Amino acid sequence: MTATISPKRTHESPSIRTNVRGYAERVRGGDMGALPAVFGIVVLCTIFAILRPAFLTNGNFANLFTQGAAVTVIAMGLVFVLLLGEIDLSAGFASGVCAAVLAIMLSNQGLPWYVAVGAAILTGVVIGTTLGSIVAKLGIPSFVVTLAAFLAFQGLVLLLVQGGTIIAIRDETILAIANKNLPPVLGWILLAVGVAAYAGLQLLRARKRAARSLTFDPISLIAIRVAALALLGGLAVYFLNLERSRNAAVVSLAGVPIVVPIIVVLLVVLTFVLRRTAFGRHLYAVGGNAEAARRAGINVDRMKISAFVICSSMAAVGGIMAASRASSVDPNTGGSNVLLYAVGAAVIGGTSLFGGKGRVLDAVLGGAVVAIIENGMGLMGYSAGIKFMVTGSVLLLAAMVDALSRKRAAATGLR
Amino acid sequence: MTATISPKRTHESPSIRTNVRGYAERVRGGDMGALPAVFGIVVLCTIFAILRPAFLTNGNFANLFTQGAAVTVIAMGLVFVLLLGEIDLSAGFASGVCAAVLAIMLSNQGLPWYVAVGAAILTGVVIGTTLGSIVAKLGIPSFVVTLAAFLAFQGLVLLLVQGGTIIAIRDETILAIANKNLPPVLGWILLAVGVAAYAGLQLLRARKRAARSLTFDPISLIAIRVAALALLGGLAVYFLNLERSRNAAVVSLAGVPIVVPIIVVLLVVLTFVLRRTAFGRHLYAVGGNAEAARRAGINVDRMKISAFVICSSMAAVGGIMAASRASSVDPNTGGSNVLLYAVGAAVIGGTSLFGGKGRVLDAVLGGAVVAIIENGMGLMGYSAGIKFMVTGSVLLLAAMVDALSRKRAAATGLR
Amino acid sequence: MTPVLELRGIDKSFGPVQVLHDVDFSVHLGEVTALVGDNGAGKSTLVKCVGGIYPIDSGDYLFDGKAVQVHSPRDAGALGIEIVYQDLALCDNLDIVQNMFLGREQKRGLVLDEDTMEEMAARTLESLSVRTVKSIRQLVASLSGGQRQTVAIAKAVLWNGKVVILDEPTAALGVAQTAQVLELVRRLADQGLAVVLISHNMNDVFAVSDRIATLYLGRMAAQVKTSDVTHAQVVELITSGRSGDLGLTNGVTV
Amino acid sequence: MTPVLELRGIDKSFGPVQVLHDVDFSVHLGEVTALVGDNGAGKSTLVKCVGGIYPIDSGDYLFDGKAVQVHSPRDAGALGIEIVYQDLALCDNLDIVQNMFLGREQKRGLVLDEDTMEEMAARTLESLSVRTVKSIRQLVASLSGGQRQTVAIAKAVLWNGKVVILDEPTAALGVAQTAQVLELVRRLADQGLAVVLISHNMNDVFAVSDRIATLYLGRMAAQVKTSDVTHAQVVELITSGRSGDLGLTNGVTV
Amino acid sequence: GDGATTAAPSDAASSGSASAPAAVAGKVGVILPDSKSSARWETADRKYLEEAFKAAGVAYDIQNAQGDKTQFQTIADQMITNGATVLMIVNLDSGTGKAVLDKAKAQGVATIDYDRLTLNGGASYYVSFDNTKVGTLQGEGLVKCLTDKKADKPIIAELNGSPTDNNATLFKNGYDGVLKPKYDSKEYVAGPDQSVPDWDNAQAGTIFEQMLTEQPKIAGVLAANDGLGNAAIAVLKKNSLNGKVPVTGQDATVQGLQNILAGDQCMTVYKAIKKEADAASALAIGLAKGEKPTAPATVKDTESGADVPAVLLDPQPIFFDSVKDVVADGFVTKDELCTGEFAAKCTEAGIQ
Ligand SMILES: Nc1ncnc2c1ncn2[C@@H]1O[C@H](COP(=O)(O)OP(=O)(O)OP(=O)(O)O)[C@@H](O)[C@H]1O
Ligand SMILES: Nc1ncnc2c1ncn2[C@@H]1O[C@H](COP(=O)(O)OP(=O)(O)OP(=O)(O)O)[C@@H](O)[C@H]1O
Ligand SMILES: [Mg+2]
Ligand SMILES: [Mg+2]
Repeated sequence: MTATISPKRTHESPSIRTNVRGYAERVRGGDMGALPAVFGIVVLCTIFAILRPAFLTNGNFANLFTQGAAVTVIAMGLVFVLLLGEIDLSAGFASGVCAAVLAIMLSNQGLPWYVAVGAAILTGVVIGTTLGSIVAKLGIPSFVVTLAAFLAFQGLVLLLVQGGTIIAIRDETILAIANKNLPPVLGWILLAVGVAAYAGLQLLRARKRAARSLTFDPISLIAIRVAALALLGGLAVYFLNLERSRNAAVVSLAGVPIVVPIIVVLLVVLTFVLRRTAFGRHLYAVGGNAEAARRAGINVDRMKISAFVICSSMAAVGGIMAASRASSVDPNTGGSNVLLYAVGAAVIGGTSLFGGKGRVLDAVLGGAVVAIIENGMGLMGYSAGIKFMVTGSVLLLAAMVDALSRKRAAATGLR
Repeated sequence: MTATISPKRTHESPSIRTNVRGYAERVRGGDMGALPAVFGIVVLCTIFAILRPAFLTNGNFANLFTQGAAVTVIAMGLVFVLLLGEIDLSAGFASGVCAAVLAIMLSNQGLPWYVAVGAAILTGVVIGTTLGSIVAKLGIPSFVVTLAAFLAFQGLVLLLVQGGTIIAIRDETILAIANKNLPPVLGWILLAVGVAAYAGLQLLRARKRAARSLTFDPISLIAIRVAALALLGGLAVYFLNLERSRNAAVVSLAGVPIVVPIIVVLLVVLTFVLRRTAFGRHLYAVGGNAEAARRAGINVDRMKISAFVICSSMAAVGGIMAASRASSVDPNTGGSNVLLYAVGAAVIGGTSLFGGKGRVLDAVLGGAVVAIIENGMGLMGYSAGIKFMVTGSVLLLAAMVDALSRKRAAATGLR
Repeated sequence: MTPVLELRGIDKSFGPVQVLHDVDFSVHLGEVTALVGDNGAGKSTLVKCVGGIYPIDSGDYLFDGKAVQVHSPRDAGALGIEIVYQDLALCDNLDIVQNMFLGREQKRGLVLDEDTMEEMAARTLESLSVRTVKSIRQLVASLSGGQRQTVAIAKAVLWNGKVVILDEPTAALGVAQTAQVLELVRRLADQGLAVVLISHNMNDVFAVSDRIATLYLGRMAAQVKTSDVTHAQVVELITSGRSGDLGLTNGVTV
Repeated sequence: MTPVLELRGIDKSFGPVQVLHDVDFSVHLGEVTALVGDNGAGKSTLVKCVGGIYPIDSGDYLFDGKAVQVHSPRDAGALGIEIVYQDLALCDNLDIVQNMFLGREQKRGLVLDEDTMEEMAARTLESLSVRTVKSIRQLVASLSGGQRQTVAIAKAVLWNGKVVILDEPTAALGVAQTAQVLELVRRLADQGLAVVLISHNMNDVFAVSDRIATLYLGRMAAQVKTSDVTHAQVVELITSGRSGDLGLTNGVTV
Repeated sequence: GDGATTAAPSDAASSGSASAPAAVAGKVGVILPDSKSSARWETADRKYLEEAFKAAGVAYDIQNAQGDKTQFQTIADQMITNGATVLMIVNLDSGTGKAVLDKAKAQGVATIDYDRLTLNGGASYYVSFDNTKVGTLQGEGLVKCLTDKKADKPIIAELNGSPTDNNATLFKNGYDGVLKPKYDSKEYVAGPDQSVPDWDNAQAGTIFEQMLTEQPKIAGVLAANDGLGNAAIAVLKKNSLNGKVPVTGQDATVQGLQNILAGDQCMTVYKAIKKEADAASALAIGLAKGEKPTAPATVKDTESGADVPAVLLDPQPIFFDSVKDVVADGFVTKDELCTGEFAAKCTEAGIQ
């Protein structure tokens, strides 16, 4: 309490011990950041691993990524809309529409893959602009607007793929996204580049703040973080680089699935946008208190439109991944539980439906929870009814870990 | 501005002209109450009537009620949960579970209808208690809890109807709910009783307030309201009492569908609960500012649980109606778009997803909008894709009427 | 005379930040106790601990001399403690009457007795010099700052609590309304209630209080009779935690 | 000298309730104009009309002698009008620095320049005597009432507006902080800015203001030089709308 | 429809059990498509397949994709992970089906298309009923019923299956092949024609009610399965038109058969699922034991042009008189069918 607000007078360079103690205190106080979600994931994995040893094989580990990719990407986009306290029920079918556009360009028009991908993402941008404008300018609740869009896009996909037929995708590049792996060497190279960049940025930042005599992270702490990243990343790359083909002579299945670097890049870019740009800052502000943001001169309407554009564009990326994985597009692409799972992933990760609170990483962690549940349940061999029931219960269990810790935070007065 | 807050000194008995002027001023100021929703309904009906004359037949008018009943009833229950700023994604499949319980009791166990109905509603109460307790006591966001329940109940319905078989319902009483009509005379009697009760209550209230020299509605205004109710009710009963059978000699189809008085009674009872009891007051308070409500000594947890209980019980009633209409229960009962339509109905009617704002009447009006759209679209004979797209657009149109008026209200500083 | 409300050795932390350190505080019937302190000293936190909004980390809570457990606002209400919080805590979506009776609605059978509530609310507001409210059925969201504060005060004094705590009740009030509220505070104490008044205005504090308790950086610097101290001494206590022999020495009350 | 900001004949209604009636108001550079009035007189509403929060129903809005259209807070900001609103308008989910720079973040290229912002924020807060804030990276939600108010003030004075309007800025502040803010108000005016101060505290008003404008039930009762009136006259204007030859006659300014 | 094809399953089965030395038998993975478009998957197919695998002592894993393509692929991944050596799929669409089959083949897993052919999928075997044939039988059934009723220029309403389900398209191709000529010759009049999203019976009710409102003179309903048929019957009942307007169906569900007994439904299409399941499980068991069973027929993959070894079974139309065939086949039991009021009807229909 006696500390002063001048940054100059706070500890010049907090020792690593202070940092660790501070972290431990924050955790005890209930501010756990990503810990509960990670803990939930560990619990889930342990349960499944005990029940079904196959869960722990490295083949299954690789499966997890491709299985969860589309929902995770859509959830990442939804975070932007949820941050404003809005919702996008149409994200699922928007991904279907974009996938259909992709498929038509590729298969029916025979255009090269980059044109098709461009067209799909452009479709996402157009969809987002339209939805965002209606929500912002007309003031219709986003639930209703996107419910209408949910219906309309469902119809649009049907029209695009012409009433129930299926458009097969044969473009090797697109198919590779969800079905192929990086060459093992490239996996290592990317990891090395990533870790080096992270370390460099952290050091640079510390040096700059030190020069201005602001508080900065000690070298030792940075070293620990970098080491942790390198270790975890290294383990992942190592296991993914193991041969997982049942018949390696016929086909070699080894390497990091291509979706992994895509998701990592999206995660880094979107996190950068949210935390290091004025745009991201304004998103949080509008979600926290739209009136205060408006009074601060922020163009609230434009923020809403942008959020919907990002959401629909990410839906387009998700749609491309789904199309690649299914190697086809049909009227149900993006339908079914895709939307609920995506919103669920964001919310389980800790994003609030009331706006102002959420991170892109949350969506990835939540997406991992959803993917693990789907993956694990797939190994259990329950009948349809039982499977639904167990899936629901496991989802609740995963969310409970997180919620209980947050409950504790609320009790100590933090939010 | 110079008026004082003492009720004694305000106009002893405002003339009817003052009242009408006050209303007109409120409307001009943007506080339109149910007007926009009603206007939206009129617009929709006009469009459909022009495009398809069959829309205006009294047979179709009667269809509207039975078609929209289940979604409307579920939406009425959802209002209670939405009022608290929570959501219940499981309401649709909860209605399915309750319908399955009903069907099992009736068809498999051969129990009388009242036992089956009791069991179905009890199931709803149990479901609501469970969901509400998890949300309130564990603090897991209701979106996640009810998403888990959405999955689990989907499985439960499957198990109850044993993996995809269909349970036929042959009980005459249950089948009558959605398929039979009141004898024409009874329609008139019920209307007369309703109007008389309304008039009596209004007069009694005015007399009581006059005795305490509080402001009260003048007799003339009450007379106008009673007359309006009698007129609208009379017209509805008159048209519903017209013969709509294609072959009146074989079977007479005339009278108010039985679902109508059921919905009216539910509307009156639930409106009474929300507006005239402390429980209802507390619901609004918790939705408006949960912390303020807690500080006022309101048991917020108990309010949450009660809201979920009401929601799930209403879902049970909706499930019974759906079962009656389909004369069977299958694994899809309560699935598909039921939930989204129900939430959409509540939100279109003006209920806020952020809590604190909403009326049961809103759900009925919103339910009417949804039913009219479905009904009208069914007459248009579009192909599936077009139909989805047009349905979405029409939904947006209906919501726009409402939203634009509310936008106007916001501009004048009211909310 | 045993104090009606007594806190002993209260500690309260928010995560790693300790806001209250070993605070003792007592309130007597028939007296106005002023609670003063700098911004961020911990006054509102202390009040919220009394009201059951925040759980206390350690320390004793005595009411009428008996140790009690206050876990929620309901518990505090049951003891007869009425609080006007600094952040008012009104429901914006309800009107004035609905807010004033929130949690304690008048009923006839199952049905709310709106007529009685309207009458009672109007009477109470009138006694607080509210003149510019158009209608007591106006939503609280549309009230001016001072009008909101008046509603919150009226809500608390409508009920005959044994202890009434007002956290900066006159901050947003006009000249006449402030005078009215101070008069009310005195009148409540004279009727035998215990009143706690938090204020940054020393004139008001000296005008109505019997005792002054001073918080300094989360510690109770001194709790003294108003007649025993001067204006200047209290200001010194507030800003530095010490004044002559009063106050803290190395963070410990002497 | 033409006033930097002038309003002529402003009317403002909320639905059926008219809150401002034909209000004239002018603000001059280098002066502190106090805006006083009873609770609910319409002070905050007038300020919000100036700030572009509410559209005005009719009347003229002149800035630097030229008629301008102010439809949103952006427009007001572009003219150089900085306002501390009575309800503060802070984002609870952001920290102190983030709130202070909201809408005007310092950037290096695309990236936020957090370091510069932290430094500037700390400097400004220090000048306002804030001593109890643990860290300027604390969320605004966890601040005390006075701390929140200080952040809002700091946010407004961080920018060199031409006109600074403060709606009851010292309501929640302690003794020392209040003095600091009043000093700041005077200093800003002396630097050539136009300052509008809304306050219910007559001592403060007389201590710093050059002119006093009095609203009474939504009408401008009088706008006079502070040196021409007495304390008692102003109180009379506030409570009854008239004092001697000053004020309203039958609702019309003479 | 008990033609030559009935011999096929026993053929395949025998070749499977011929060399039955229980060597290191593999594991069979079966992915069913959903549980909602038809009751058969969870109630019939799962049961019969389980019985067959248990009897043969082969390890198996049967799962249902719940109509979700993503899940469908996930389940396939998981089955391969779990060590399946034979994968039998009912594809949700050819695209995902092909993706799964390709992946399986790449891992050396043998594949069977069950009930639905995966175009260009290159599965080792195909076992099915002919879906277009089902549609044709429905169309012919409706014509028969209308002829029995001596309907004059009847207006026909078509209540199609889910617009997103390719099978619904095949059914429609089938019955339109029968009805279209009748429309063209002005013998019948084409009435409203709508699809029911998700095969949802509740929506089907509303859709049919609106069809009837728009065109009150509907004299025949081609409903794509028993569930949709029952939804239409419920609406007809409300208007006391049940029994007067013939309605078709598919799947021979208890409810559908009861509706036929009551005279409200004119026909359904029975697919002897046990035969289909037996044929497929025989192939699968053979493959699991490392044999290469032979199939009695081939089917041309229209996309790749390849001939896929196939076992094809014939669907069978069921009218009032032939309800007893379904019971005799053990597909439904007399107990479930002949409850209460139906006891008399059962007797009348000659069901023992
Ligand atoms: N939830 C919280 N989390 C962290 N710190 C908090 C929280 N609530 C309050 N604080 C801190 O506790 C201290 C005391 O706050 P409190 O509101 O009790 O002050 P106060 O004495 O009422 O001040 P004021 O006169 O400004 O109202 C402040 O420094 C504040 O920042
Ligand atoms: N949105 C609104 N709708 C209806 N009435 C409103 C609205 N906003 C303000 N009012 C009314 O307008 C009047 C003036 O309010 P305003 O907030 O301007 O008062 P003020 O002079 O700032 O008072 P205070 O000193 O209490 O802050 C009040 O009577 C208030 O009830
Ligand atoms: Mg305080
Ligand atoms: Mg004000």
